[in-house]
Amino acid sequence: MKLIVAYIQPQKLNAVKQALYSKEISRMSITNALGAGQQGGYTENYRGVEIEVNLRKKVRIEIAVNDSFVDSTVETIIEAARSGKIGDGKIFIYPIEECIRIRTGEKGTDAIGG
Amino acid sequence: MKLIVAYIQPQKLNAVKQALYSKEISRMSITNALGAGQQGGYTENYRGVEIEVNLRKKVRIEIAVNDSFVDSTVETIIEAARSGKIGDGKIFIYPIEECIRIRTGEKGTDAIGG
Amino acid sequence: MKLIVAYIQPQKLNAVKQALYSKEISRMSITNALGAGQQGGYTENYRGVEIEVNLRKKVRIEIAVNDSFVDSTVETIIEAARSGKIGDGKIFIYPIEECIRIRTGEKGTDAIGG
Amino acid sequence: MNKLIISLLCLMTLGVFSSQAGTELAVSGEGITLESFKGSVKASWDELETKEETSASVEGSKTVTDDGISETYTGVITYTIAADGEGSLSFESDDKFWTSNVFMMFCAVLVFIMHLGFCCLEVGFSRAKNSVNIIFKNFTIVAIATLIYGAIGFNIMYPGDFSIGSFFGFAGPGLGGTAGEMGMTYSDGYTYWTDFLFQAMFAAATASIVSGAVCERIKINSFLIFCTIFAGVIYPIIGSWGWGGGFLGDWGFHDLAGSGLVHATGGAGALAGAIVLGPRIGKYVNGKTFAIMGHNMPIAAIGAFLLWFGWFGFNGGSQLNGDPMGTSGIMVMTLLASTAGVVAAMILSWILSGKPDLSMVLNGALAGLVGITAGADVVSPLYAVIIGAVAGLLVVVAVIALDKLKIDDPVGAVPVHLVCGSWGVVATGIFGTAEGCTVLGQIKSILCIVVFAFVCAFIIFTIIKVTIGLRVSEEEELEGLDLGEHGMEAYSGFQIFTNQ
Amino acid sequence: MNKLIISLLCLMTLGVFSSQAGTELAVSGEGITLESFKGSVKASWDELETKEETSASVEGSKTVTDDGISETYTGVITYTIAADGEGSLSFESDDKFWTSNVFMMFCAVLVFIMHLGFCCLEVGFSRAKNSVNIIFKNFTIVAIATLIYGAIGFNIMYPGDFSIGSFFGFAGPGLGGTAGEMGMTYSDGYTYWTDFLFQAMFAAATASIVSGAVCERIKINSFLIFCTIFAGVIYPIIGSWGWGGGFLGDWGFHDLAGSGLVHATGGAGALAGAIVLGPRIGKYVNGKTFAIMGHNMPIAAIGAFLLWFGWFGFNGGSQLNGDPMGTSGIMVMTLLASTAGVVAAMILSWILSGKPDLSMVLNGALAGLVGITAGADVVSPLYAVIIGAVAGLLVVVAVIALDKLKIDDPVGAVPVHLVCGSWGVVATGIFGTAEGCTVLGQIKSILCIVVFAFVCAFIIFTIIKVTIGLRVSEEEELEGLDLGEHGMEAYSGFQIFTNQ
Amino acid sequence: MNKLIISLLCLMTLGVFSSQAGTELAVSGEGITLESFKGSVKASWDELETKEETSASVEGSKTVTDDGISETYTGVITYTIAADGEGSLSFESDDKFWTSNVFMMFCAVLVFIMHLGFCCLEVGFSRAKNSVNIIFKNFTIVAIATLIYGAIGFNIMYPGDFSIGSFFGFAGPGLGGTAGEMGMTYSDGYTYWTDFLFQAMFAAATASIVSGAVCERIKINSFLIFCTIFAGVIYPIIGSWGWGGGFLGDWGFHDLAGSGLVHATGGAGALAGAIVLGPRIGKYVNGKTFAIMGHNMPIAAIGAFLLWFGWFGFNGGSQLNGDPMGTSGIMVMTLLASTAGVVAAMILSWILSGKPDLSMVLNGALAGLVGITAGADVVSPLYAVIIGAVAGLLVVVAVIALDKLKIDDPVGAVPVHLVCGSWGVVATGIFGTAEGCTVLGQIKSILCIVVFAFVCAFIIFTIIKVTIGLRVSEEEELEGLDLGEHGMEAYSGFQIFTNQ
Ligand SMILES: Nc1ncnc2c1ncn2[C@@H]1O[C@H](COP(=O)(O)OP(=O)(O)O)[C@@H](O)[C@H]1O
Ligand SMILES: Nc1ncnc2c1ncn2[C@@H]1O[C@H](COP(=O)(O)OP(=O)(O)O)[C@@H](O)[C@H]1O
Ligand SMILES: Nc1ncnc2c1ncn2[C@@H]1O[C@H](COP(=O)(O)OP(=O)(O)O)[C@@H](O)[C@H]1O
Repeated sequence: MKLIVAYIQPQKLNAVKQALYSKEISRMSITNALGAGQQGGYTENYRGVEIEVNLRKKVRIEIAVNDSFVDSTVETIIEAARSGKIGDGKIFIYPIEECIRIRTGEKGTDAIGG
Repeated sequence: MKLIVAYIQPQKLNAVKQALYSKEISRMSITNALGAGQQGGYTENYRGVEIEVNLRKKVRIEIAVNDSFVDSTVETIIEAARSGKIGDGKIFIYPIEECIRIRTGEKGTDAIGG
Repeated sequence: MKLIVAYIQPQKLNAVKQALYSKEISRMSITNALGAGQQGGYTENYRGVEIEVNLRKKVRIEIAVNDSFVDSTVETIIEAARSGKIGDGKIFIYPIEECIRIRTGEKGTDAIGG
Repeated sequence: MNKLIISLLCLMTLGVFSSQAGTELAVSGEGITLESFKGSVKASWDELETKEETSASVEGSKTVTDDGISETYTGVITYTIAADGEGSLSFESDDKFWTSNVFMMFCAVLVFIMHLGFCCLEVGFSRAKNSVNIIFKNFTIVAIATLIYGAIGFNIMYPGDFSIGSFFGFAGPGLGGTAGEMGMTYSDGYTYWTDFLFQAMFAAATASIVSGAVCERIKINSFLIFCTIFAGVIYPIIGSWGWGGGFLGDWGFHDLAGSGLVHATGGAGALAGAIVLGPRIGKYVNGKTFAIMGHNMPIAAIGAFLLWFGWFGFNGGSQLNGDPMGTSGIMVMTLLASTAGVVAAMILSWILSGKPDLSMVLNGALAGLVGITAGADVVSPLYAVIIGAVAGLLVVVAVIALDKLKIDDPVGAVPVHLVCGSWGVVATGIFGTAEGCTVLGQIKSILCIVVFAFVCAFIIFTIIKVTIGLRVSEEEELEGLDLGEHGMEAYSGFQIFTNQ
Repeated sequence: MNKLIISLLCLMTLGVFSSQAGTELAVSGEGITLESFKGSVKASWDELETKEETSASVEGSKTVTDDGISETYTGVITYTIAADGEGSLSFESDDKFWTSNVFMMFCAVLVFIMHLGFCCLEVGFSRAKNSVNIIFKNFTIVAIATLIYGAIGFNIMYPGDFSIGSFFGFAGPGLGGTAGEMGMTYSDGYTYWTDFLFQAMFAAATASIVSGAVCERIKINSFLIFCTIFAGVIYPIIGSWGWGGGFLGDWGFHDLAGSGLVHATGGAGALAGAIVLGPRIGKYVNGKTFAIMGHNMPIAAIGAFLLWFGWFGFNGGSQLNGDPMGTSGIMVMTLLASTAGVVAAMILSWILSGKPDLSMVLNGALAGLVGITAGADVVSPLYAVIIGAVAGLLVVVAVIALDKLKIDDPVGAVPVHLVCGSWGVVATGIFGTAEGCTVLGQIKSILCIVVFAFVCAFIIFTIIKVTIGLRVSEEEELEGLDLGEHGMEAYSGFQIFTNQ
Repeated sequence: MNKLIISLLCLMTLGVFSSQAGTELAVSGEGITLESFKGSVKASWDELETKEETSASVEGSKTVTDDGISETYTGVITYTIAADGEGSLSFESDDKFWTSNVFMMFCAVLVFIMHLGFCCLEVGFSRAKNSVNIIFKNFTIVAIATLIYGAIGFNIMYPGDFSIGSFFGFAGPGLGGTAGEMGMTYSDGYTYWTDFLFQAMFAAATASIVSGAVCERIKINSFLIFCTIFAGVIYPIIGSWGWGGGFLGDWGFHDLAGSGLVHATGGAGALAGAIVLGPRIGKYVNGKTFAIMGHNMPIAAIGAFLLWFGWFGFNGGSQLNGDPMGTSGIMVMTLLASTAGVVAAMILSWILSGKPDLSMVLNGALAGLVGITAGADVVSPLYAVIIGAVAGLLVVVAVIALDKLKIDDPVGAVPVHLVCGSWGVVATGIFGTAEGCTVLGQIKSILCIVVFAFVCAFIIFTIIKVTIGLRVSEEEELEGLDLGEHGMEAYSGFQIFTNQ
């Protein structure tokens, strides 16, 4: 079992979600994040003072999958989230030791997926 | 050392917190998340247009514990968060390599707990 | 590759960011969190009723780095985030299995850093 | 020497829908002389039974021509027949009537914006997940209350003649009346339409008060049904006792703008609702009281400020004309009482909880306002300050007491409107200079009002509860009424904790 | 016997910038007798060509001394020369004028706050990432529209004489006029300045209406250019047809406060803008309609309530004096129609989508208000309710229809203002009692207004599009106009999802 | 032939708390004849020392009976004794007084809502973590300022006689006065109560201005103490110099509604506060200026719009009667100046920072309003536009300059109120037509005002600082004053970054 964490552009969330659904990957958790990466920041302006903003709004998607799904999930995300411009985001993969469904108490591979 | 990440129903947060406290697990971090799982979505309606919302509000609890605490923590969460209905949530367990307390510089097992 | 997750006091974010930049660690993701730790809570008051608030506002910084950067990153964070008071925060280190840059498809060590 | 030519003009041609009959004076048209006018008025008088010392009025104009300059004045001509059968005529210019009517209309418009005040206060003092529902309630209340009050309430409140004792009367459904009786002759300072405008806003306010106490758990359709009955029947009945010529007058009841008739009535309905519904999930757990914090204090502040703002119209307009000393005195007493309420609530909450509580201070202003509403026209500045300060203390104590009783009232409708409204009525008996108004009479009156309003509201809520149901499901309450009742969110895109 | 002394005082000394010439009556100064006044007026009259049955007015005062008590009245003295060459004088006290003018000024101030209403409604109904931009637009519109309307628009709208048929006229740039012609003699109920104040607020409202339909994608500079032209030229031209003495009057056109001249005009401009701009990214994808939810319903509710609030001034003031029956009748009809709009929209949206939609209910109130704006002075309560209810239904249907046509109008400016504005004009023909006003005349009139406004707006938008560009880049639209156009965030510190 | 019967009625029976003595005219009661009235007035006159060309007024009514029609007019009867000892009577109807008083009351109510404007602007322009504190401050200011101003301020500002030069006077504590001297005879257009209502709102505004500059770091109790003194003593002293008959009048000082007396005074207090407190943590670090962004622009926009809205009452009411040309001219000049301020600030900020800055535009409107406040009654439209535009430029420049000086003023109270207020006073000397008003006199006056206000405020703030402390702890400032001072959050449930 792996945890796939993807940071993507906020406006790509819908596309990524749709793409994942179409691959029947329908479990995920999403949080809001601010990110600093290669993309660099921008300048805001407030009452005559410049503000360097180097944290950009990103969406963080967490998907726990069984090992066999890792590649297809990653590919799907990349396909949907990629625009070719700097700032497209990054994907991290972590090991999961255990997964438990609260309602049933199921564990491991059964709990992660369907 | 393990990281326990639990996604639960927002309204269960208080109960889970109390239960953990009563087991003297008093360290945790909480974030807001949107989740898609088995629970499925619901339909909103705005100005005559239906909106399929498949991301439901969830609370994400992160608890780093020493290995001996893993089971009791998981059990406690399950007990408090379970209602028996779809959407009760899920728990993931990850390995932690190191933990450092910023104030004192303590590391590992000491830093995690008391 | 390691994932460094630091929980710090919100007001230290700017200092930590600056310190990391000055060490040329310029990639990170930030989320808002509520944390319970040693610091304890405080009491709010609303319409004559006391409220025990034991979740304090924290900032969660996620930094994925190549192994060689782990120590310097951790040190930099500690230096900038430390005030010596309870509540300064904590750092966790997790293993990363893979990292992929969405735009280029680069993987591993290349993807994480520059 | 002046030459007087009296020409009577029917000034109102608004083709209003009228469901009421009315006796129209037979005198109209141009070129009618003084004598012919007197004659015709007298003739129609003679048909009536009582002829002693009574009078008839008609709108008309008077033209003075002197030294080659002609001047025309519009106003009301009144023909009065004295006991000895002699008739006399008097003319009153309508200049002040115009001013008074403008004043009353703006006061009504100020009262209108109080509904945004109620709305914002309730939104701000409750949780984000119920905001859409609260806005929906407060917005539609204005519409529903106005329509039902127009259809029946207005004519229950001002029945003309009572049919059951001096307790209930009904002048028939609908709005409108005989042209010629809706303008200057309708009252001293406002037209029929202005009257309805002002009164409809009060009816809606009464329903809005209830809204605050039942929020975050009541079903939207059940609430709307309650409001329709409360604003359309219960409030008008109570109102008729005091303002429509009913039995409270026999006790010398004085209630300028409705500390009792509006606020205590609404507050009693709020109490009934809060009791029948029960507390919100999580408010009282294992005998302990938990605070459920409001989610948006700036919106709550907008609400409190707008209520304060509108109250100048609420009290000021209730003098029913624009008389300078009267209205300006009322406005100042209103201001003084509200400010005293703020300061008193601030000090007491500071003492009790160690820190000054914003929500108590906002309530303190409203408490002072509710308190002075009955007697703003009959008290001195010193007493206005005392009444407001006591109200400010009362509201803090009552909020805490209500929690002790495990009655859950999210915005404090009961402490503000019921408690301080009752206090305002009694205080008018204590401090006021209104003729015939006694402490005892005021206490008897407020008891009648509160008991009747509470019992009626309790019965209506209970009937709704056992029939179509009053409260949303536990699941819906936890998820929020916005999704459950309206399928919509108030703050789409904002990341909000909904764990309470 | 009274002794009359007429002393004429030039009451206005305000050293106004005036770009217009004017004939000033030669009569002024103190101590002038009746005869000398008559004489001088007659003399200046004799110079004029038309002498038959015409009159001249001047502000003055009249003093009566009787039995040792002297009284002075201020007002207007009018000298009228009848067909037979005989002159006569009349005096009218300015007491009612003061009242009417005060009424009109407050109505103008109420209309002013409608701009905050427009602003809040638009902010609430759109996404957080565009809020700064929307506020910026709505705030500067008031400024720009006022200035351009003062510079040219006012004198296009009220040209005095038309230069092209009864279609276009221009009385020259700038504000101000001859002292002595701007006060009581300027009109029956308001001064020149009050007139401008009230009218400028209307011009700004017309531009604000467009704002709602084009938001979340229009470039700020392009929008400001459009507004300048629309409020400064297009609206005044259309306004002159109806209120400035233009050709719509020949068809018996009746539009009290501008269902057609203001709202349909603005709504037509909104439609043109929405079409030329195209829909927001993500609104219509692969033939499917997606909802883009507003981000702040409490702010939207504040907007809707404030528009409702201000509308009492919008319609009430449009009678142009403070006559009690007229103004109070207008206010009540306005209230009744809006409440009916709320209830109708609530019921229909409840039926259509299973749950009552807040945004539809807010729009329903506005629909009822727009609908009654043309005929509030000439309908009965029953008809006001019908007009409002139909408008409430129309707005729900039109919102859905517009989505079917793939025209993206974030706040519903077209359904509310164009559709219900047109309905209001036609309804006045159907239900109203205005003299000479026919259904056919109203239909012809509204067609002229809508077609002209739409075509002009379409042309202006298109020219802007092909020259400096109308729409922000896709990237900027996705990131939000707040950062792109203003480099600023509306909710700094809040965690907000911007994924839509 | 008319028959005049003069019956004098004591119209005011409001049993007010009065701490002041007063000479009541001995004439009252019904059925008093002209001769007896003359006689009694003359008698009481004879007791007084100065008999030359002086007069006494009393409220009364006059009844005319003619040709069988009786008419009664209420108003003021004035008995004037000329130099030759001959007495004459005049009667003035109170019709216009009613209108003026209604106008003034509504203006006061409009000024009231400016406090919500100040509150929202300050909340919006500061950080979420301090919102409760800011609302608390702005809400209680209204209460505290009203009460202290009623207790002592009003009688310092209008002392009747000065006790120290024409610099300071005090007419004793408390509100109220002799019945019969508080109504129509009190002034030309408003009662005693209306006067207090209007003036109290001004006093509160002065304190609110200071609030904006010291927010996000001042201790709540310290601030409330400052406000009490500032609104209760300092402002009234300064006010008495200009409006209470003090020495500024000798220099021909003209300040219609308080560009100097209110705004520059408040602005000077704000400057003193900002200096004594020092900047917020993080505002100036290592010589560099950092922006601390406001957290809620829609709320800030509501604030700016409401201030603009209320300003029509602020300036309009300051003419102190409802005279049509005067008031409507003031309203239009107010509108023109504010719109010019918006446009000027927009253009300059666009040039300076490449993008149009919303916060500057909101400030621009306020700048224009503050600028025109002194001279709205004495300038032409062209000059109003110039005054407003210059103010709009000044505010942008001053905001930047203040940052250069490392003076931290979160909402721009100093640029808007001090800078533009001073400009407004001087501009009235340059462009205005007020009699006797010179540029030099205006400059001297504004210097006196600003220096005195600044020095007093500086001393008070410093004394508070060294005694009970002025500023919250660093820790509390970082965590937010909402938790520290009030133990409460403004946006419970919202996820908010508090890292700044
Ligand atoms: N090393 C990292 N650690 C944590 N988060 C990262 C890291 N690299 C990238 N991110 C996250 O991914 C987002 C996308 O970054 P992007 O600018 O596309 O990456 P890159 O610079 O690698 O091209 C960043 O805004 C940040 O939130
Ligand atoms: N595979 C997964 N990856 C990431 N998050 C998940 C996954 N499965 C569940 N979650 C999170 O847990 C929450 C609860 O899901 P739930 O519907 O109870 O799970 P299940 O479908 O397994 O019963 C989801 O809303 C989501 O936030
Ligand atoms: N064991 C843990 N699991 C999850 N989060 C933790 C844990 N310990 C600390 N944190 C996070 O770090 C923050 C800082 O905690 P702090 O009170 O400084 O830690 P400690 O109690 O170890 O000194 C906490 O508010 C919480 O968000």
